[in-house]
Amino acid sequence: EIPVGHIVDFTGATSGVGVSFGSGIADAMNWINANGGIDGDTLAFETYDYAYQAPRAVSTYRRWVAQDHIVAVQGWGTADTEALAEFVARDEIPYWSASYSGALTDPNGTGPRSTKAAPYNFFYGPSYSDGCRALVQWASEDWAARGEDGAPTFVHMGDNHPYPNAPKEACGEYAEELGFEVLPAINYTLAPGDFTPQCLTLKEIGADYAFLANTAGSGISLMTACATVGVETQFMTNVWGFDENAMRAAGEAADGTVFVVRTGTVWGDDAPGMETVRAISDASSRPGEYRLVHYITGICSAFYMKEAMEWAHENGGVTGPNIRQGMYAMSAANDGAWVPVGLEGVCLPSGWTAEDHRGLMTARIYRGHVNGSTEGQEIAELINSGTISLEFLEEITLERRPEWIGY
Amino acid sequence: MAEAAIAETPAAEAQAPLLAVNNIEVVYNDVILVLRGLSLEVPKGRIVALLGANGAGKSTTLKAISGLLKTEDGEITRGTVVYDGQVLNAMDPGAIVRRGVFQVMEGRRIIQDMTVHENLRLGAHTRPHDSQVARDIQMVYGYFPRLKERTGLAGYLSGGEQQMLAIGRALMARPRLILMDEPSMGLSPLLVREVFGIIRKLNEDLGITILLVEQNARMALEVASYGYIMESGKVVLDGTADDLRTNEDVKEFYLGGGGEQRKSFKNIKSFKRRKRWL
Amino acid sequence: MGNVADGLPGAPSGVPQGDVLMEAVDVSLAFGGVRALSQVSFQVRRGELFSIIGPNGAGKTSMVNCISGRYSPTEGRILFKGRDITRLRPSARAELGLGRTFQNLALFGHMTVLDNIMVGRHNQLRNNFLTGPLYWFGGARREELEHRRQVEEIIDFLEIQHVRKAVAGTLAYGLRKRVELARAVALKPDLMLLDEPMAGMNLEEKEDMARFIIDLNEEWGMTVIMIEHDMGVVMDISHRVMVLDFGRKIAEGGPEDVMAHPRVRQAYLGEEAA
Amino acid sequence: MAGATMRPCGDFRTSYRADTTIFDDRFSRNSVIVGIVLLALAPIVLPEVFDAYWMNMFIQIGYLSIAALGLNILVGFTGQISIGHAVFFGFGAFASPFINSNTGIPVVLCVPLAGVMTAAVGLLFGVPAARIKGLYLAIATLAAQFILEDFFSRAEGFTGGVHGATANPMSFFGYDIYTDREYFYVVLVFVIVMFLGATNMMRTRDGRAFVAVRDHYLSAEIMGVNLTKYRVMSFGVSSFYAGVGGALYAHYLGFVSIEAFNILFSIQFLGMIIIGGLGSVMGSLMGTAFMVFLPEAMDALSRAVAGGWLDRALNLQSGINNLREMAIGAAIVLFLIFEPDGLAHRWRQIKAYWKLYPFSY
Amino acid sequence: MDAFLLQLLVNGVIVGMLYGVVGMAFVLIYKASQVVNFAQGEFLLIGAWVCWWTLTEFDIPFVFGFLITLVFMFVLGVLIQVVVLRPLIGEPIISVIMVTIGLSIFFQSLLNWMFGVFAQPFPRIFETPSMEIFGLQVQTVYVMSMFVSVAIMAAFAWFFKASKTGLAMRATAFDQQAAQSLGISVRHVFATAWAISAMVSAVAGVVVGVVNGVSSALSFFGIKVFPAVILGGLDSIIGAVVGGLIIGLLENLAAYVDVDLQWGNMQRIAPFYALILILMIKPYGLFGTRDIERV
Ligand SMILES: Nc1ncnc2c1ncn2[C@@H]1O[C@H](COP(=O)(O)OP(=O)(O)OP(=O)(O)O)[C@@H](O)[C@H]1O
Ligand SMILES: Nc1ncnc2c1ncn2[C@@H]1O[C@H](COP(=O)(O)OP(=O)(O)OP(=O)(O)O)[C@@H](O)[C@H]1O
Ligand SMILES: [Mg+2]
Ligand SMILES: [Mg+2]
Repeated sequence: EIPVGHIVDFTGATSGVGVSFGSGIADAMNWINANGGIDGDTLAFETYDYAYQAPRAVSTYRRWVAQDHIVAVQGWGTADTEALAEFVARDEIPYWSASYSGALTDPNGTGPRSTKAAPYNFFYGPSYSDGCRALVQWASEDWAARGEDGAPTFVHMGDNHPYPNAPKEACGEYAEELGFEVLPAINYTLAPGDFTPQCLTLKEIGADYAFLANTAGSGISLMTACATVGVETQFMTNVWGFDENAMRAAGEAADGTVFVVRTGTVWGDDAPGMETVRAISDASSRPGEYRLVHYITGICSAFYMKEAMEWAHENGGVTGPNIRQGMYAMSAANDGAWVPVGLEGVCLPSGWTAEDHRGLMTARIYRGHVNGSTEGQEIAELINSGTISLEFLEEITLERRPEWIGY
Repeated sequence: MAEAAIAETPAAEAQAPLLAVNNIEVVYNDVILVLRGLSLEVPKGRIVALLGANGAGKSTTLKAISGLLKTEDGEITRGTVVYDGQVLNAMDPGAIVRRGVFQVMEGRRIIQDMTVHENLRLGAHTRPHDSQVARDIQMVYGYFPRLKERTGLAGYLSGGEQQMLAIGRALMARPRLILMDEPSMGLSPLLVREVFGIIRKLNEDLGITILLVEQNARMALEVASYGYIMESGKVVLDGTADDLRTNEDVKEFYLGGGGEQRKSFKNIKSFKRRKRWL
Repeated sequence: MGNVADGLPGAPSGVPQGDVLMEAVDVSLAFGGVRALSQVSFQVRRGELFSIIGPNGAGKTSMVNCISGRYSPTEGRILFKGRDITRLRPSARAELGLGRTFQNLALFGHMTVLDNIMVGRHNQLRNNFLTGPLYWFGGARREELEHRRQVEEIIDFLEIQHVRKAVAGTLAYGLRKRVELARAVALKPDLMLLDEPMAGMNLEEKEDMARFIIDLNEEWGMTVIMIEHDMGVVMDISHRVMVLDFGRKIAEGGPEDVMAHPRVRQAYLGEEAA
Repeated sequence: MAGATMRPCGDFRTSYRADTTIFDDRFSRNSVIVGIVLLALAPIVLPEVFDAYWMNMFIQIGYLSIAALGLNILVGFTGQISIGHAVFFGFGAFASPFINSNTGIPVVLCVPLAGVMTAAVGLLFGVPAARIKGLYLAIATLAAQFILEDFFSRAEGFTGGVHGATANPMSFFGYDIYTDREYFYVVLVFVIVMFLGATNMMRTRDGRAFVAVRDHYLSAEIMGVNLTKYRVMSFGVSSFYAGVGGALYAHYLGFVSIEAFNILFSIQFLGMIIIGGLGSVMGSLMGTAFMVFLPEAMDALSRAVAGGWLDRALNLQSGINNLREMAIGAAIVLFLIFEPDGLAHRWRQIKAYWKLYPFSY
Repeated sequence: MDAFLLQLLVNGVIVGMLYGVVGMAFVLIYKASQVVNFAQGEFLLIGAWVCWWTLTEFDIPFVFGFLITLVFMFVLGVLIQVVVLRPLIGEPIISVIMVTIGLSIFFQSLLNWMFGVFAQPFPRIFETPSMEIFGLQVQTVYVMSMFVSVAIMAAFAWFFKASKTGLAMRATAFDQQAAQSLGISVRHVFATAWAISAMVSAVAGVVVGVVNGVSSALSFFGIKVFPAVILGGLDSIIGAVVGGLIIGLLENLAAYVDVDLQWGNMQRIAPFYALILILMIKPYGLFGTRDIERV
């Protein structure tokens, strides 16, 4: 048995996306156990719902370390991941999170804009900063394609909290570099509310592109309000800011929103690896369900851990330091980036080194389409009927600039 | 001693008393025993006085009857309270008020942030029809003309006015039995007399039965026909008002001046006298 | 204070002739339209036992409130020990030597009797939130014990030893009144204001209370202003009496003289005097 | 002098000194001392049982209870409800690492210093208490919650803004305290000192003044208690405790993020003291323990049923987690229905019962 | 005045009215029991979910679904009284306040469990989802809610001034024991207060749900009304409405300032600065009755 910790938010403030991501990981680990485990050893994991309360995550982590002697953790939010960063470094326990804060990408803390060293933190996907940079890059191409004159305007929107703020400066700088006029940020709360003032503001300042940095819940409110007010800004959201469910909830107001997808596929796409993904979903307690983009991402996160563990198993045993070494070794063995076996075409090739934890510099840009009323229907029906659809626009791979590490 | 009293009660003998408290024990907070086997009776149409030192348990007795004990974590652990043939022990205060028993609580307890008029209307809360209420309010103003002039919040009334309001509020419920807890407290001599006059008048005009708890024994025994004296949770002496008035102990401890002349407060010495009934 | 003659019942005793301790000068107080006090002036001399009587709502409590600082008069001044205290905070007046009890009980209901009385010593105590927590080291304990001794004297004097550890809120009315008096005495005030100290008491308790008040006045040397409705007590123990009616002073003088005053008889006592 | 009230066993003390001790009798004092000693020995004697997980629980209870005690001084003793305690806790949590990293003052000293800094902020936000009372004041403290939260997100130099602040571990003469067991002792010492301090304060002048203000502020004023001063001061004292608790939290977690100190956390603090017992020093500790253990217990319970028939019957993957949260809410409600005066009250009743045993009245 | 500001102000009035409605529900409970209800936000949420469920499940016209919701909320209010509040009669207010916190946790997770954590779109209930007022496109439900608010406000004003139950509520709030001595059933009073409050909150919940979709996040509204009710005075119905309007306007004005001055985040915290300022000048809010302090 290999003891693993699994921290999720199923009931807390971020459960809207947390359920999907957490289930993906849990289902994947169950599937791994049912299909040979880690070279015969099963993953003994406990899924702990910490309801987005960091101290609870910390105390559970300590319980795991003390009682269960875990060797790895699949985690979740920004505050708890950062709170645990130092612990996992000390305890030498690799920690995959769903917090893609740029600050976690510098294992040695040596980057010019780095704030700390995070040697045991990993995540699958582009960092928040890189995701936003990719969107900005797309926007500048879009602007050029539109053929309009002058500099496009860009505005960052989000709550004044660590998570939405994480990419704010980094992304703003890149936008300026690409010739955007960056307008002062607009604040809207993580909890949904009446965002008419923000929409009126958007209209007033005439922003061309707006990056929504909150989670989907407040994004839905914002889009609805802006649709009523008649805002024409192109919305772009980060990975947690938009998904099929948000399209369903916001209805036509969400039409046209552009967002980042971390995986090669979305549900319903075909790729060699989708077979495994479907098998994982079918083996779960809710087979046949439409799975959001986050679910698939969760599977990728679990599988990178799996293969790193397998490497460790063959190279001295499944211990924290060995698993971490596994992440590097697997990357190195595959020209710097690899895709877990069975997930070809699903997970984008990612690689980590002891100097750089930016596993993925690629973001796939999608646009959501909603044409018609979404009420009273399940996502699967809506997709089938074509009421909502995801349009792949472009895959953007950013250059791996050294000064961007940890920022 | 209380049993003996029943035989002596004049008039209405044959008839069961309107209120009978039988040997009750009351405990606060599950631990503090306050009434230790108290019995008393109030015949219909009479005024009965309940006298006793501070902390003897007079207010507790009234609350036990009106059901308000429960609101203070108190409980009747033994004995019964029987009113008009019904046992009141387990009833809630609202039901008891509806049956015609109304307590005028110690300290007046008017609703200070309401007007006099609103307070009076509140008194009629348990009555089904509003049509009578306006008339009754006028009746109360008849008894207490000065209340009519007060238009502001009741909280700004003077003590005496508040007491009048409390009694007036009781009248609004059209009770058959009023439990009055120290109505004369804090009133000027003129008003004390006025209030006792009203108590007597209520009893005579409206036939309301009254159980009167008082410290002003002199006045209380003047209006009452029968009296009980209690001490540490028990009745220690009872009898007709006239009997009590002439009892030496009562004179000494409650009425002042065992002998012919009232003695001055100035000359009291600090020695403790012993009551004969203890 | 040996100049108080042990007079006959009801006879005017020798009025102490000390200096003026407290003086109210043309005090008026209005609440919106209600004039609670109109131009009331009087003086209280050191060592006096001064009573205020009057019908309900006459403004007696309001007067005491003006003196103790609960209300500030709309007009007029209050002088205490020759100093104008009209605008002073109540707590500052307490420090100057003013203590009082309340008409409606105002004890600290959840504290023990002992703690209630210790609060009365607030101004005499010196330890604070910095030294208090250090209890054993900063001298706080010594101070507490010293004052505890003094408080015990008061407890003995008012005969409330048996309830000293009881929670004040659960005591019977009469005892609470006594505890309240003890608390005010603990301030060691020069001027003690008593608002109906005997309301709700039976004769026996009134006698006790009267004795306490006399002792306070004679033995502890406190000047007392007392509001009381029991004419017997007022007549017997006060040196001078002031009568208020509708916020105006209608009479002032020795108890006998005041009782004989026709307006007092009419407004306050009714036809037949008590 | 054996009183007739509630003390049938008599009162045999012969000096005032013996009568002013913290504990009613030698037995309760000794049992508390023994309890503390046992607690201190537990991780040494039984390291398998009292492992890092338990140490973590105790540490949490420790730093939270110090802050809860502060809130109890404000709410329970002075009678001013605050719905913004978490931000003061948070302020302390930022202040201590801030002082430490900017001045190099050792962490142990930074903790009380952070308390002092927080007290200053508390005094500032206590100023409205000079005029505002009761629930109005309570909701004015809600303003403190939001204003300070906003301040946290702006004051990047102080809080590290988005990135949060890292806190150095506590160290003594160059020896870093990393393990939970070591930190447990640090917290234990702080808890003992802070709780003794509060107990002492409550039985001396200013403590009595606080309670007097709560019970009857009008007469407190007449007794010479300066209302304004004490109302505002209790905010200061309360914040001091919050700040110390927060500082201990910071150096334990090693990282402080501005997200943590939200209104939910503030409400949890209120829950702790209400469940423990308002106006009771020990109640603050009991209530905190309850609130820390409750989710853990519910969690253990849900782990026990997870995968079992109950879980399957409800057939919802996340159902069990929601059930756990529901159980927490229900536990609070039920607790208050059956024990509205708090744990400390129940404790006193049990003691009183045994004192009176075998006579129940 | 520029159009931007004007539109913001119009929006302020509209949203402010909604705050006012929830505020009134809040004040009602306070007036009856001096309890600050932390579960008010959950009432909103329950109302929104129940209405959403009846509409999507049975496909009935909005009016019926809405009525069913109101009935359900009434029953819920009574139930809360019977199960939770009755045993607490006579206990310290703060215990009851804490109980409402427990209730809020309980309901929040119950609803999460029953309805999931994803936001659900509300069925379209108006033919024209928005209309133009002073150049601002406004959701039709908002306009509807304005009329409802005014009606509720008038009803409340009458209720407390003239009705027997209203009077009994005020008495209960002032002195529970005295109220009981008058024969007022405290249980009855509480049940009424909670039932009405739950119903009124549900109205707001449905409105917000229609605009934003239903999700657990709606309950945050419960905290947002705090400044509104305090500003108006905790025990004043009119105050709740005025307070709501002020907060609504203030938020939108702050948004204007945010754009111009870039102080950032003023929209969220400006109400709280205003709150403290106003309380320092008027410690009982704009319309709250001050405590009677006689000794
Ligand atoms: N709620 C309570 N909890 C505990 N003890 C109480 C409570 N109410 C009264 N007591 C106790 O019960 C005893 C009797 O009180 P009660 O109020 O009935 O006396 P009383 O005869 O009315 O006195 P008074 O003349 O002072 O009003 C007192 O010793 C008092 O301390
Ligand atoms: N805070 C206040 N606000 C408004 N009116 C007040 C206030 N305090 C007192 N009053 C009014 O002032 C008048 C005098 O009241 P006060 O309490 O001084 O009378 P009192 O002489 O003490 O009467 P009692 O003998 O009944 O205690 C009364 O009419 C009362 O209603
Ligand atoms: Mg009594
Ligand atoms: Mg008076």
